[in-house]
Amino acid sequence: MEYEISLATTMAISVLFALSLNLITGFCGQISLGHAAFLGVGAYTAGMLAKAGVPFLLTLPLAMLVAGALGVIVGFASLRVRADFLAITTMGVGFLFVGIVRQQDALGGEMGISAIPDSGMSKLVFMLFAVAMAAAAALLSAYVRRCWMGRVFSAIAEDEDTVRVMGIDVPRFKLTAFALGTALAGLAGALYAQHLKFIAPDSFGFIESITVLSMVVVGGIGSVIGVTVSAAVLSVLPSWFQVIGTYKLLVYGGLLFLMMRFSPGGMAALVKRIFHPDRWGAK
Amino acid sequence: MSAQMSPLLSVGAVTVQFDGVTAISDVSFDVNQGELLGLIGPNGAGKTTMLRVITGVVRQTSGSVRLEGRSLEGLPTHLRIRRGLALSQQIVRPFRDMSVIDNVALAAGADKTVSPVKALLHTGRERELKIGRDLLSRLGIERHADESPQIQPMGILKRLELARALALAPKLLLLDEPLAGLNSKEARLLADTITEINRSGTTVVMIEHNLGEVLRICHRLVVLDNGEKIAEGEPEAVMNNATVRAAYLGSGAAAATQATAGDQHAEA
Amino acid sequence: MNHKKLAVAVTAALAMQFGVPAWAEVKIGINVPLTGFAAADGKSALDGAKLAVADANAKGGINGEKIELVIYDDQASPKEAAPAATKLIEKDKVVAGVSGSYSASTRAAAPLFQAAKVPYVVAYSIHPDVTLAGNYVFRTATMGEVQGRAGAKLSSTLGKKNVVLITLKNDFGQALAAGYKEAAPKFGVKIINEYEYGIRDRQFGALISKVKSDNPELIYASGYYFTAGPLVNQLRAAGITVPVIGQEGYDSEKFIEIAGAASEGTLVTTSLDRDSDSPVTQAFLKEFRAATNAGADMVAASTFTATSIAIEGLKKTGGKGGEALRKAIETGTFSTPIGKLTFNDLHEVNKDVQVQIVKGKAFHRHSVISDPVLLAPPTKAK
Amino acid sequence: MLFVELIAQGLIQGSIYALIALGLTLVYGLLRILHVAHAAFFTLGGYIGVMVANQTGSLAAAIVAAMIIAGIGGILVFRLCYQPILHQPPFVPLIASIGLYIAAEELFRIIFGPSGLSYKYAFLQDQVVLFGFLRFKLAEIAVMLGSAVIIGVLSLLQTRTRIGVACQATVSDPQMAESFGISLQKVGDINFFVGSALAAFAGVMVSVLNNMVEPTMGSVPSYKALAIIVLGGLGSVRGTLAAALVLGVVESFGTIYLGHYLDRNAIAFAFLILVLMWRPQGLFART
Repeated sequence: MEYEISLATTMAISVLFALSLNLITGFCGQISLGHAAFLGVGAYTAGMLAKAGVPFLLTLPLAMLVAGALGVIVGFASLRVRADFLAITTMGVGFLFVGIVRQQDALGGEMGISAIPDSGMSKLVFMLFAVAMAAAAALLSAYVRRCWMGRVFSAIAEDEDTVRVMGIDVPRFKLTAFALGTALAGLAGALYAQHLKFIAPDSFGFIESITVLSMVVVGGIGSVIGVTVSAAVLSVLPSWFQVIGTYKLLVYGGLLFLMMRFSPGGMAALVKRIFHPDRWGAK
Repeated sequence: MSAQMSPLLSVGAVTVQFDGVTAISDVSFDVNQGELLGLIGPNGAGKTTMLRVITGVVRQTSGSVRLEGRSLEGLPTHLRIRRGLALSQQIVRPFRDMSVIDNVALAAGADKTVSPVKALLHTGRERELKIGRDLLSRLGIERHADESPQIQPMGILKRLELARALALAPKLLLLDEPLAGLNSKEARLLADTITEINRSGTTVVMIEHNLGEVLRICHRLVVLDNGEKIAEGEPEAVMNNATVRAAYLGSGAAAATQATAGDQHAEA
Repeated sequence: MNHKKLAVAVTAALAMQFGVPAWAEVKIGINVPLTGFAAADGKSALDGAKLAVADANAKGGINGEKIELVIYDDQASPKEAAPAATKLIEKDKVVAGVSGSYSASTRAAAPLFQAAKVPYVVAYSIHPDVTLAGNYVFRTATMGEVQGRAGAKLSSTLGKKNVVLITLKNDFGQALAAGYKEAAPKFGVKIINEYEYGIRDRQFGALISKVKSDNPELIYASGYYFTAGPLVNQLRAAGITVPVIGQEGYDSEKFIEIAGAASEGTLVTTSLDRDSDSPVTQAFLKEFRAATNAGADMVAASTFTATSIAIEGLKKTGGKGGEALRKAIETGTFSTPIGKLTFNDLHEVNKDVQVQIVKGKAFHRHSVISDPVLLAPPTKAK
Repeated sequence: MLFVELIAQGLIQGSIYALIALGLTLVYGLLRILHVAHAAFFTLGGYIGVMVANQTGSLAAAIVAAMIIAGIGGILVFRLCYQPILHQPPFVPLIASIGLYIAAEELFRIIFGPSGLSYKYAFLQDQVVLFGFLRFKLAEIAVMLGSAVIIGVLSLLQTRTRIGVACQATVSDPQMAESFGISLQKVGDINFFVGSALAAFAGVMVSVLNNMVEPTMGSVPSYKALAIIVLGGLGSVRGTLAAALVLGVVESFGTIYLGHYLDRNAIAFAFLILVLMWRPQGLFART
């Protein structure tokens, strides 16, 4: 069972992480190519605290707090630049994070941190805990979608200038999206550190940021169910693909491309098209 | 209009320069409560820039803008809107991912979108939907309420744009070429609707090239040319003003052909 | 879930490759980076491991039972290594594990093997934490710090005092630099400057201009053949003629191919001595060339060694894993292509460091650094 | 003296960046997509270069072959991969492009092996000494001269020929092409051909400089070229050139004097972020 438990834990953490980006990119339309930095901030915060003797459950809110605070700072950058400029700026933030952590001996530098103290939970309980966190994030996402904040987010995603002339404080809403999304990424990072017990700068680099963005886009940007399913599947795909061994990344890249080429709305749109072929529009 | 009545909007000696080029030079005018004011002038006269100064998208180099006697200096766009302005944009920009009614309801929910926390804590929108439906029926497009804006013709979209602005319950409605892109019949109908909105208590400032309709419905005109105010007053008097005629006729041939071409385009 | 099917498929694929009957019983698991940036080393490592298994099977396997190698790609990433290790332990029920991968992935996998009490022999990952995971983890590589110290000694043997360090910015390079800096004062070697570069860098123009202005007597540059090849080539092209000392990361024919004529005279501290008179080493070099049509490098030799040690241990226990195998490896002495190996109480090896020099487009013996005190790996006490 | 050498090294690096980023700008200007897979043509160029050179012994033949094949590949990517999804929101082509790049990198590894290829003959490895102290490999001079010549010829074509003017106009305003009576498709073909051929030329030159091609050689250019075109103001050809050279020089000094605090990527992106916070439209944006 341990293998399945471990896979389920990985899935849950990926779902949580993907949903956190979905809040920023899917709901609020602010594309981020550096989201893994916040996973890293959460992981490092929780890892360092755990090593300092802080109990596991207490490391979680602190990881969220630190990641969320940094998220707001990056959010301020998002106020200054837009669209493709924002994409590249966030990418830069990701590289900067990795570059800075590499040089910090206090954070283990290039070597990373290993032997992170155990949470005290059994593997099964920890898995259930991670699943519960992911479920909570999914519920929160579904709620945000339904409340006024979600409506403002999707309007900002489409045309923020128009939202502004509707008297809405666009910067504050954007910052809120960044704060929420990055705090959740921090939570995912704390769970990640606890799950692998080892973290190093390269685990939070550009590739990880691209991976999580792919999960969101393949799931169907903005769709809570779509993103949940795609994050769960894509996170364990490499493990399943062991059978095709050396071809697995080729298949992964190919699938990503084909999905965008033939179903740009992601899996959510694909499913809708199959079951309601006559309805127009994806939303 | 009596001099004692304090103006709703007061533009005082506004100058705007971009990289040393003067777009607006020392322009002042007032908009009185209940008025329907036309802001006209040839292309490039600075009308849209003036509107942007009022909404805070563009910052003036000098001068002041006051709403109900309070300066709008330093306020970002959204706070100016919350003070009582509303803008209907020249190029219609509905949210295409929302239905027509959702577009209007979002604007009507201004008190719930005032802060992220408030927005997070509220889900219901019965009141906003009702306001939305009322506005749509007032503008005569309620039968399209649940459709997507993506499939609507320009005439409907112009009215949707107007409905969304009205949903903010503004004290002053700013219209940027509301009639552009409509054929003469549609333009006439929409101009009537604007008159009606004005009669029911909303002060309106309108930029418009369709002089026929402007002269028909506006109470007063302010004429800009090359960034300067060249005339102000009752429509008829303004149009008889020699400077105004020169401004329009100077580029007259071009303006006239352009207007015709525009009409043909709209009808095609 | 079709893990069963999957395992069967892997087994079948391997069986075909090695001509092993599908009812093989003794399973050894290996995690190697077959995709991603470390794929080249992963391929070498896997070739080495396969050769060790094929050798053993040709000699009758373990008590007549064939050995099966279960291979998982870990992309040199901890995130992929953890599920791979769990799967090897739990689904494939391997009796022993081998790491043919880098430090990051090995560090994620080691605690899992430790927790499951499956002996795990690590080939060439050099991070100190690996063996700290517990007493089921063994390492055949000379640790980075130790190799760094050997480098400092070599510098002084060459009579050079003023050295510039060019350090690869990853755990491998950092560990080497730390060892070098620690030992340098003992040998009167002065580090006049240190520069760092990233694993993706191939263009060193700016860095070399600066090195030139430092005017050092020797350059100690850490890296892998794919960074060291361009680096040495560009150093020489810039007219810098002082000796360059590299380490086992350079230890590949590819280094000579890439650096071309500029590679002549480059010294590397490594574990594989091509000119060794040990029959084990020579047999390995010959067999490896026959099997892969390429020359063996340090990664291949180390992974061959690690796999062989697991197999030797299993021979002693009659195919039993767990504590019996741990004890067998702990107490054994192993003749390997990289020398006679025994493990200390932290399960590190104590061995001489081989210095090879590029001469006539091939690695040849330059000298051997034999200094048990200087080259002592850490123990439990430390 | 060191100062001059660092500048020179920065310019060499910058010329390579410029060659790669130029194609990306042409594509961005026309289609408004971030074409990450562009770096695959850089790698492809390197591989074709090594193989043709090793077969024929002629570097010139290698360069021509690499540029033509990559150029045709570029057209195919435009027509088969991007054209059908142009009307989608920008992240769709972006993710498609990333997927394409991952798949391409893996294909190179599977076809040519993970450990890369080297030249059989030493091309342009001789040294040249200038002004007594500046010392270059012939290959480095070739990179700089080659970029200057190619870019010069391109800008001549762009201003002197009808189709060049059309392309240029189209980059600043995609609708303009029609008014020149040239289809967007044709301009797209040309931009992708030229852009991919330039990347392939850069690939050959880098493979000569390093005497090595490897499957992952495009991974750094894949994102750094994005940074450069953003720095240059997105879609501005001149801005891209200037940004590439500036970044080359910044990295050149940065790796020496900031290397202990930040790695090369982090230096480049720290510079990028600083610039964008100061000028959100990029260093050399026209407005």
